[in-house]
Amino acid sequence: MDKTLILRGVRRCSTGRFLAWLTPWTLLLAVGLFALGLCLVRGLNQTNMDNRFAFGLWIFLDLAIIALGAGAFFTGFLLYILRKDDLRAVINSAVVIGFICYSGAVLVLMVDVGQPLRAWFTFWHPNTHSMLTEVTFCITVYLTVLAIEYAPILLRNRQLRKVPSFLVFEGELHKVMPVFAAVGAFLSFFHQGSLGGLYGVLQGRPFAFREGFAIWPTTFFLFILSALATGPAFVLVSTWIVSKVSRKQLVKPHVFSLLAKISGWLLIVYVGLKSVDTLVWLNRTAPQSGANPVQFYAWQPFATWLLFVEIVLLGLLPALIFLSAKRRQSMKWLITGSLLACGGVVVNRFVMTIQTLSLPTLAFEPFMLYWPSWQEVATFLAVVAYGVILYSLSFRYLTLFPQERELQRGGGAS
Amino acid sequence: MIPGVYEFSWSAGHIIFLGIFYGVITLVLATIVVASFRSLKSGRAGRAEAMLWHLDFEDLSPEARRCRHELSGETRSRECPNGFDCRRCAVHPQFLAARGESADPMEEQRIGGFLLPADRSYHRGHTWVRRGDDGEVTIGLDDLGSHLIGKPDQIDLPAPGSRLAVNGTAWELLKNGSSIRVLSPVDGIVLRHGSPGDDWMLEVAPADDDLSHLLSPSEARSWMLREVERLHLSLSTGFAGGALADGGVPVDDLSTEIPPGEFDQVCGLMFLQP
Amino acid sequence: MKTNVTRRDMLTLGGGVAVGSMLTPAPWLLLDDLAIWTQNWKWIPVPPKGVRTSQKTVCSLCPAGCAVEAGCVGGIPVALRAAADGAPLCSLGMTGHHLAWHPARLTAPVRVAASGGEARLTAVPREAIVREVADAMRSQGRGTIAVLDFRPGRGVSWAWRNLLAGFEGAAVIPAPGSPGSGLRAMRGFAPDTQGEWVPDLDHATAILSFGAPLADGWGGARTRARLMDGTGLRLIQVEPARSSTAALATRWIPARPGSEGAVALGVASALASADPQIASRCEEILPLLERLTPERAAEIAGIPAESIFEAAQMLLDHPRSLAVPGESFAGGRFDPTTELAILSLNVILGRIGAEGGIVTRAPLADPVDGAHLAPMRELDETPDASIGVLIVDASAGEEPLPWPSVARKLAPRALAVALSPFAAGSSLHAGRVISVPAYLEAIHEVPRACDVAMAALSISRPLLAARVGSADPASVVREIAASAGVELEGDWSSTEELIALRTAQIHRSGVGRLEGGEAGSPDELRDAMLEGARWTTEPVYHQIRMSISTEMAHRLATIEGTRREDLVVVPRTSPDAAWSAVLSPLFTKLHQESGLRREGGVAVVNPATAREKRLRPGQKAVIRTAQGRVVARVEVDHAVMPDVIELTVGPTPLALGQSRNRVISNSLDVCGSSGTGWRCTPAAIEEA
Amino acid sequence: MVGEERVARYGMVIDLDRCNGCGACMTACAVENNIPPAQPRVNERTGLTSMRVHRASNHRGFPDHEEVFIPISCQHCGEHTPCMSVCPQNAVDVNPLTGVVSQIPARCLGCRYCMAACPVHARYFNWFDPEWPEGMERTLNPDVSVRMRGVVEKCNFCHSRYQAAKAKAAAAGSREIDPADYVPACVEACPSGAIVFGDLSDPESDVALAAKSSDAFRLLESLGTDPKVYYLSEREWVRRLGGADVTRDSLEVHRG
Repeated sequence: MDKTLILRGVRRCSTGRFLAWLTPWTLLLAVGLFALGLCLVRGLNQTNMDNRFAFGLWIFLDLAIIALGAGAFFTGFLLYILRKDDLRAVINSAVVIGFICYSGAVLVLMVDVGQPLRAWFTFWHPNTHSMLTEVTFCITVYLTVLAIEYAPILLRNRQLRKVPSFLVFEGELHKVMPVFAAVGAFLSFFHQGSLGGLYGVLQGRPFAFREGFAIWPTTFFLFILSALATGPAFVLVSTWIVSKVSRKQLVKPHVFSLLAKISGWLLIVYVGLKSVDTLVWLNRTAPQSGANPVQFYAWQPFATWLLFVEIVLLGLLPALIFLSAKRRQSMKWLITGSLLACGGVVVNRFVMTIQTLSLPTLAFEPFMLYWPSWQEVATFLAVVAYGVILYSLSFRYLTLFPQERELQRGGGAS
Repeated sequence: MIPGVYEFSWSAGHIIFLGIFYGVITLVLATIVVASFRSLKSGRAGRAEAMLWHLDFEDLSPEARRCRHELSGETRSRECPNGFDCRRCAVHPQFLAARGESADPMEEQRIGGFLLPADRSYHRGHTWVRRGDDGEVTIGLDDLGSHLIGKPDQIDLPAPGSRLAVNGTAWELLKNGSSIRVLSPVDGIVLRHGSPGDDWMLEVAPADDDLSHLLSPSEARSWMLREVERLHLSLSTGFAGGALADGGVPVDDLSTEIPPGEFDQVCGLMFLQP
Repeated sequence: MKTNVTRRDMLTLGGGVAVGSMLTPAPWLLLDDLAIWTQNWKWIPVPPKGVRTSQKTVCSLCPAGCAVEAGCVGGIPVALRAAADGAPLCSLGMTGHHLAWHPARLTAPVRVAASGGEARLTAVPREAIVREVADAMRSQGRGTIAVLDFRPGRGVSWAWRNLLAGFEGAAVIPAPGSPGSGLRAMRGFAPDTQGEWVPDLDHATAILSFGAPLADGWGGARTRARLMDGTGLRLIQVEPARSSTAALATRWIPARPGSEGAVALGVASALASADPQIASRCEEILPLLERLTPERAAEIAGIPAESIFEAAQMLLDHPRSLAVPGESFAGGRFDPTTELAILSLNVILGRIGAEGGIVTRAPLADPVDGAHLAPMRELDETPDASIGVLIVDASAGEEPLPWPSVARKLAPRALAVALSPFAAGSSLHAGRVISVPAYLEAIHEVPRACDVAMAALSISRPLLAARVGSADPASVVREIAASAGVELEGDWSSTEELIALRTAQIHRSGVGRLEGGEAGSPDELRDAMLEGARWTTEPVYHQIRMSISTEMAHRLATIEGTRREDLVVVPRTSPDAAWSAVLSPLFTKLHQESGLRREGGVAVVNPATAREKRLRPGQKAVIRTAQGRVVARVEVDHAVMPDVIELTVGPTPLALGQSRNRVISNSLDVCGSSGTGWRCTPAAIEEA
Repeated sequence: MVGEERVARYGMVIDLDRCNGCGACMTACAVENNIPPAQPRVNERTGLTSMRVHRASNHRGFPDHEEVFIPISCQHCGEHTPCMSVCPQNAVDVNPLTGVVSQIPARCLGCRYCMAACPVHARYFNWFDPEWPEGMERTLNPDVSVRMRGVVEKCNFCHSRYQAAKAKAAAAGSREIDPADYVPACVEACPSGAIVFGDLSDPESDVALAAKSSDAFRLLESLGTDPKVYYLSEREWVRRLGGADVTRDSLEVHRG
């Protein structure tokens, strides 16, 4: 019945099956929204965060999904600024994913603060020395940019394009899109960094504190790099998942290997710098602040293995996979590599947020762990569900993969 | 944020940082404003139709976008950059020049079972244009088009006096639940609707006499061959192959034969609507 | 000139105004003020407004009776501070003004029905309860009559004794184990002495203290101060745990709980062998002391013998030295034999009546001279199942008490009535509670506890109007008397009048002096005391020769048989919880919101013990004693002696102001057995 | 206008050898600053204790086991104060005249970044609505407003008392406040007089002298945040507790 909404020439499952697919996610969303409501109405005592674990699951996952969402701006950057036209095949999908990641993150942040009503104070009494101010500023603006980038994709829908005013607006937006891509890239570079700075500047936390260049600690630059490196990997992996779920070929294979190649080079640079930074920190920064770096890894369950996993297993390994032209030809390797790379950035964000807080600073304080409450988990799952639903709708009714129909005709011909 | 309010005061940091931030915001807003302003303007200028075609043309598959001179074998593969409006094309005149005088066949021909009368020129959206005696032209669906649609469930023609633009909407059809826009082959003003007896749909007073963007009957031949092939390929079922390949007279309502699941797509393909 | 105003003009004006106002601070100030608005939601409590006044009174929450200066707003105290030149108030004193609003506060007499370990309260008219008590007293059918007095020495205490005077076997029982409840065992040496036997700590230069919490105020503020600045006072602390007193002591002897008697005799034997003169004072027990050598004692106590010799040496070296048994918070006093053993050290050293030794303290004047009074009797001297009518007077505060030790004394079908401001502590055990005013709601007397040589009396003046539904304890005594047809002596009808009579008596007697005040007439004396002045006496010294009787020797001999229990449970609580059944809700800061103090019902054991008994921190464990069983959360701490369970007693959530459930039972109930106190009880523990 | 008034550096010296962990400072702090009592679900990790007494030990077995009580409030860091620089909306304020670090609750949005930044965990978040048993709100301190749910709070050296002292001085027509008039609640309440409070920049003051003692140390001094709260102890192992090189002794894992 919704056939007239679907672009001609693409195959989509029946409305019934589509609804069946949406139902569980909608339920999840409902439960999550309930939990979210609890946190807003009854307050953050609904979570398991505490004075020591001032940040918990939410901040960790926010940082993670924002890093993964970097695929959006980076692909845009490569396409519009560096003119890598092959990436046109994934840019729409990347933008939608970016939009989902950022809007989700912002949503969770709104619940995470104790007084959401006062969120706007940051724009009113900004403390320009705070990394969080940079983050707030950039993320809000970049979310607008993403929304604008999302608009044309939406307006190109088969029915919407029939509305003349939409049509012309879309056309005009399309013309100025490079401006937004540029702005978006600028903002994203900036706030990915600020998110890193968030922890790097914590002088009171020897485990997180890093020296820096100018006003920014090294984590500022490492976060940018790791985000850039994993962004394409995540685009790759998400595209692959979509094509598996929808049982369709969506982009030409060489796009995949291009993404992997980009990711690989950035990853190897990142791993290199990260290792240098870690060594400097272990041998200079931490001792200078009177800390004994060995103690950072003295506590189970977070021991040195975590460091190894973060840098070697989930950093170096995928880089090597991506950099070998032979492996890049095999989808299996591409996916393994991408998953490892994405895992790497997630673990990195975990270490910066959770491990930092779990380590004691005072000699007589205990090491602490924390487990999120069901409200925290549900709230986050709501965001996931929201993402899946929004993406499914976009995929069904909008053109996320321009090459899809072409490839399909090719399939039809053979 | 306002200096003096609750002893707030600016520092260099504020100026730089807030400068950048609010600069970016202004840029974003400005761009949106510009975009909407320009869209308003072009909306007033009624460029919507043109843009729609522009969009659609972009979304067409490459095979659908071949240049007419590739079809006629005058050049190796070339994709049309002008949205099938040869009047805007730089190279089209050269091809015509190179072609020299070749008289159009005077008798009608049958390609893949579809008639191509020689007294008219053809549009790639399966419409034709026939010059009348006193300047006005008549427009109608070509044989493939009308076979494909058969008897439409509904048809709405533009009121007399309304303006047509090349590649804009000529009229719209409804058939088997899928709506089809028939692209107009000419610029002009609608004079009259054809009565059921006629083979034409609209009588139009053309804006100018230049119909060079349309296919001459001789070009139409190779084009129609390609179209039949595309139609053929687009159908997963074997029947069309059988009926059409041998040039036998096709069933006059193909739509009844095409599997309903594919009809909409076939129409999109033939009438150049993604 | 045309003057008609077009719409356009209006719009221009509006726009102009809008733009113009942007150039004034007004809109920006308003924006900022939104912040303040969000800070003032209606459900956020607003501090009181009103006239500020400052009032003087005295803290009646514990016998220290600190002078208090109360800052009030609109007549309601909002801040309690020590009066000028007084020592700072303790946590209990600082938060005393919260108690009147404590969730456990009773505003009407109630009947308590225990169901499933929880108490159900139903309001009943006071007259009904009074009549019930009076009838029971008259009929005598159920058994003897007793009053359990948590704050002996008040005018009301006198009124109780006067009320019971006419009844056969009736007696007033001072609540056992309240800190500073006196050196009861001294009566064995001189049964017919007037007044109480007390340690003259202020003048002692060396103290051998058996678990006396000197650093927490036992023995008066002065002893504490001397300990703090660590000069001039030598202290050897015999205590199983490294308490704050032990930490300040010159030497801490970590003797196993229950072995204090042995340690005392060990010291005695060291003294006897060191000094023939001393030996001559203890012929009766010489054979015992020869068997119970310092080495033997040290072995029983699990300590090096040197520390026993050191203690003996200290007592010998200092002419003004003494040995004191001190009650522990929640743990109460030692069993009579141990107390005897400890006090006999002073006897054989000849420190009785000497400066810095054990002296007698003149009793406070009664409101009415020569009235007929029922005797005072110790709880463990009361025969089991004998009490038919029990009145629990917790009107001025109460200490933790294992209710079974009281219940044991009750006859079947006994009637128990409590006077208390709160539905907490022992009043929940009594079947009926008469609600009385809380601290600062009524006048209270604060007689000095028996751990200081100087008798003293202060008066706590009310700052708040008493809640409706709470009755003055003295008038309750009157009502009972009237209803029971008993003639009370003296002309009084309220606590206030009792106090007036008493201060008059004190003034007439002429002994003692007024700290921080002058008093020419009885009324001046009373008024001065209402303003926070304290009446106090000086100790009188006259050396008394005493010796250990044969009967005592027999009792002491039992100590030799002290055997080492393989696991004992020792109750612990905070100094604050030791004085009041309820605490200000703000005590959650100490007990719940920080790791500073443990809440009630926690079993703390040494890691070695935990390993041996296979207990993990945080898990629940069952503790079994002769008294019964209790489930407690296990914590592991090096500070606890091996083979000892430190069982924390209160505060319960109820005492902390969370009236989620009125749990009656209390971990203290598993402690103790007949006649020996509940300081240390053999126990078994296993994971629940 | 800083020039006109004398610039003070208020600080504390806490003698750990005198502290016996009675907790009077915590109670006094709660009473003075209208800090609400805990609700049933509150625990050690979600409590509100602007002044908090920690227990530490020498980790020896009985009877050599020794405990020390360490009262920790905001340390009022003087050098690049960690919490101030991170607050996104200037809700943390360092008074240039007193050096006191204070939280502006009305401006705090409760992002808790400052709590992550604080090395001694002296900042607390209002996880619950402030509630007192019925009627008890009439005993609140009229000089301090109650903080709402969802904002961060901390020790500000009893700012209301500072204001009162200033007012008193002003009434007497002087700019200088009499040290006797400005004493935080915890200092006033300590029964063993373990806490000395005063102006560190006045070399004659008791606090300045005590801070110079050889037994004096500060918590996490090596982080370079120049805390204005000093601690005293004659015991070497206690002084070592101030160091940032966390020893593996305190190795219990507390699960949330």
